[in-house]
Amino acid sequence: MKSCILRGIAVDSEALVLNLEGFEGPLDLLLELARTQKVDLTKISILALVDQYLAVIEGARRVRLELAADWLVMAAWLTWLKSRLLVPAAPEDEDAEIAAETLAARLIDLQRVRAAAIWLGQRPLLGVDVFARGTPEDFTETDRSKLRVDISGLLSAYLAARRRGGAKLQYRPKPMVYFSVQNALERLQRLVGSQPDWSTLDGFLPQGLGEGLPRRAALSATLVAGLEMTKGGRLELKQDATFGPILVRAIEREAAATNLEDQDGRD
Amino acid sequence: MDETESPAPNRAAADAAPAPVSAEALRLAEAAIFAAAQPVSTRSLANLLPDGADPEQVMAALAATYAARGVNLVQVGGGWQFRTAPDVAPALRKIVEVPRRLPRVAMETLAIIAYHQPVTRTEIEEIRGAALSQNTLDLLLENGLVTPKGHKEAPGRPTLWGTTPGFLAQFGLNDLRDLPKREELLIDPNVSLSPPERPAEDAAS
Amino acid sequence: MDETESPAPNRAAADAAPAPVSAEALRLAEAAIFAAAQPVSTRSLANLLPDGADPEQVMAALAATYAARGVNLVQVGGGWQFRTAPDVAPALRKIVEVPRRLPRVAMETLAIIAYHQPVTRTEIEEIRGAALSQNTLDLLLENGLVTPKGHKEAPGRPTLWGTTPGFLAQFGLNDLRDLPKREELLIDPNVSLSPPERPAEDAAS
Repeated sequence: MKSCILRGIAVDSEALVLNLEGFEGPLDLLLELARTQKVDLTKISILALVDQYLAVIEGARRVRLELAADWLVMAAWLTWLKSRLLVPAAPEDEDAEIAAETLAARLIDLQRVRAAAIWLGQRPLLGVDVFARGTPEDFTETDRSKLRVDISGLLSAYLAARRRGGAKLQYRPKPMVYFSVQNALERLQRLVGSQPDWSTLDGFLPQGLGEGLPRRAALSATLVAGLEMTKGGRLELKQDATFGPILVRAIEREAAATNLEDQDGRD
Repeated sequence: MDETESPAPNRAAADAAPAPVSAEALRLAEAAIFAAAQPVSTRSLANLLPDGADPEQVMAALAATYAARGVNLVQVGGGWQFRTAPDVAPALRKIVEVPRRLPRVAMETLAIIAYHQPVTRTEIEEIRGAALSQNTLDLLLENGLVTPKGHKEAPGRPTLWGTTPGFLAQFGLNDLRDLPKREELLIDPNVSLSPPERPAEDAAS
Repeated sequence: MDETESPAPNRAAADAAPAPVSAEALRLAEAAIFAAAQPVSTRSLANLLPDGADPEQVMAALAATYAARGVNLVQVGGGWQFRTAPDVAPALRKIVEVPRRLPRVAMETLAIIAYHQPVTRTEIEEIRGAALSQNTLDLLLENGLVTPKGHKEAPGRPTLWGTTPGFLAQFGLNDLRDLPKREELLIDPNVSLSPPERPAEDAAS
């Protein structure tokens, strides 16, 4: 780093001009200049410091160095400070005194920061000067068997479930489960052998259907099942009059076999 | 490695003949093995140690130093490493409890079982208005929160589910009656208080 | 952290004699500190040690055991940690990869944060009289040396910065109070404050 290299050598305005960019800003330069006065920072001559700074800035301009604004702002402020310090017993005198003290205090602060940074830098640094164990061992075991639950969580879950269940019921008609053709086939196959003679199809409906849609659905399913079994030659169906009762009868095994052949012929 | 037998001429401090391992070699080996992220091979140690120090002897001496300590020097994976003494390790074991939360689905299912028990899986699904996965039921079973409570006398004899004493303990309840009543809970008039009507199949039985 | 400073007076001083530290207590403490990735607090050690063992005495005995070794017991970051002895570092650097040192700007920024924390970026810039670059802040954050410590109740609610426990561990400090007092820091202009190239190595040799 340029500033580091520079810091060791005696200050020469020309050298500083050329290395201005090696400084971290006007305060950094001021501190470096103050150090050249070779006195305790609490006793530096602000006037001399101002002159040194302005000389450096002037030099920089002479060699047409582009200067950032903050260098010039500091130069302007220092020029003001110098004029006030030089005018004896002016009313603003005190302001200038305070400003000069503030500047000196800031330089001391910055110097302390430098000293602190160096003190830190001289500490044995972990990973550079001292090393910790390369392979720490972890004896921690995680037990995730326990549950974190509470009553309020349980209750709010219940309410959420009921609200969702309730909402579904409101917007969707209750799903009706009808007696299906599949159900009817199973039932008919199981029961029809026990009735050797003609019997009504209604008799094969399941119990407890009540009236209305479920019953009519079950009746149609049973009829479709009956037709299917008739087609397969296991049943006979007849209806004596329009809207009359539908009668059903099982076909005996041998007869069923012949019927089946006939059916194949028809198809 | 043989040089230790005959004192190396370039060695500054010509030690006594039986060549006890130098404190300096011990310190270096100790520090290197301590700081290394991997087991340190004997060859690496040889590069590190002062000329003339026999890595084998140094390691033997170092291992002896640590033999009775809380940390031992062991040979693993082609190198040397410090390891906690086996008899001390259990004392260092620290068990950190990280309790899990139940997933929302499981919590809802549990709540429905708690309030409607004994209840079938189909009934739970009707109340929640969503299918119940086997995973969710398994989770509640594994955690001992629910248990089968016989079968419903209905087609298929579906299993009835209820809560366990473990459920009460987990939630700090003495009795199921300690739960707020359903009527106290469901103050929203739009939420039906009774379970939804059973479908025709159930009604038929 | 304070208890390490002064022997706790409230301890049941049942054992009037300076009770020799048991080998078992030494092994336990040794293993625990060896195993841990971070400094181990005296309080943690007290929980681990057998009843009646005084952590202070155990640690003093253990530190003495390791004082001349390649690995030393040191008090850092509010706890105890084993670290390699500073004088073996040059040898170890041959086999262990060493990170780059922080540049001067980063060290100064770190010093400001350490002394003025919690401090805003603007305040840091005022003290240094120069803008704080993103790189510098990133570098300190990456190294786990500084961390945000809330916001200043001022217009814009700027972030406040402070040092981490890692900062203490990194620089071998037990406590922030181990930093030299501001008044004690050198402001003698005749002392060059340019950081030497390898300050720690110089100090070690």
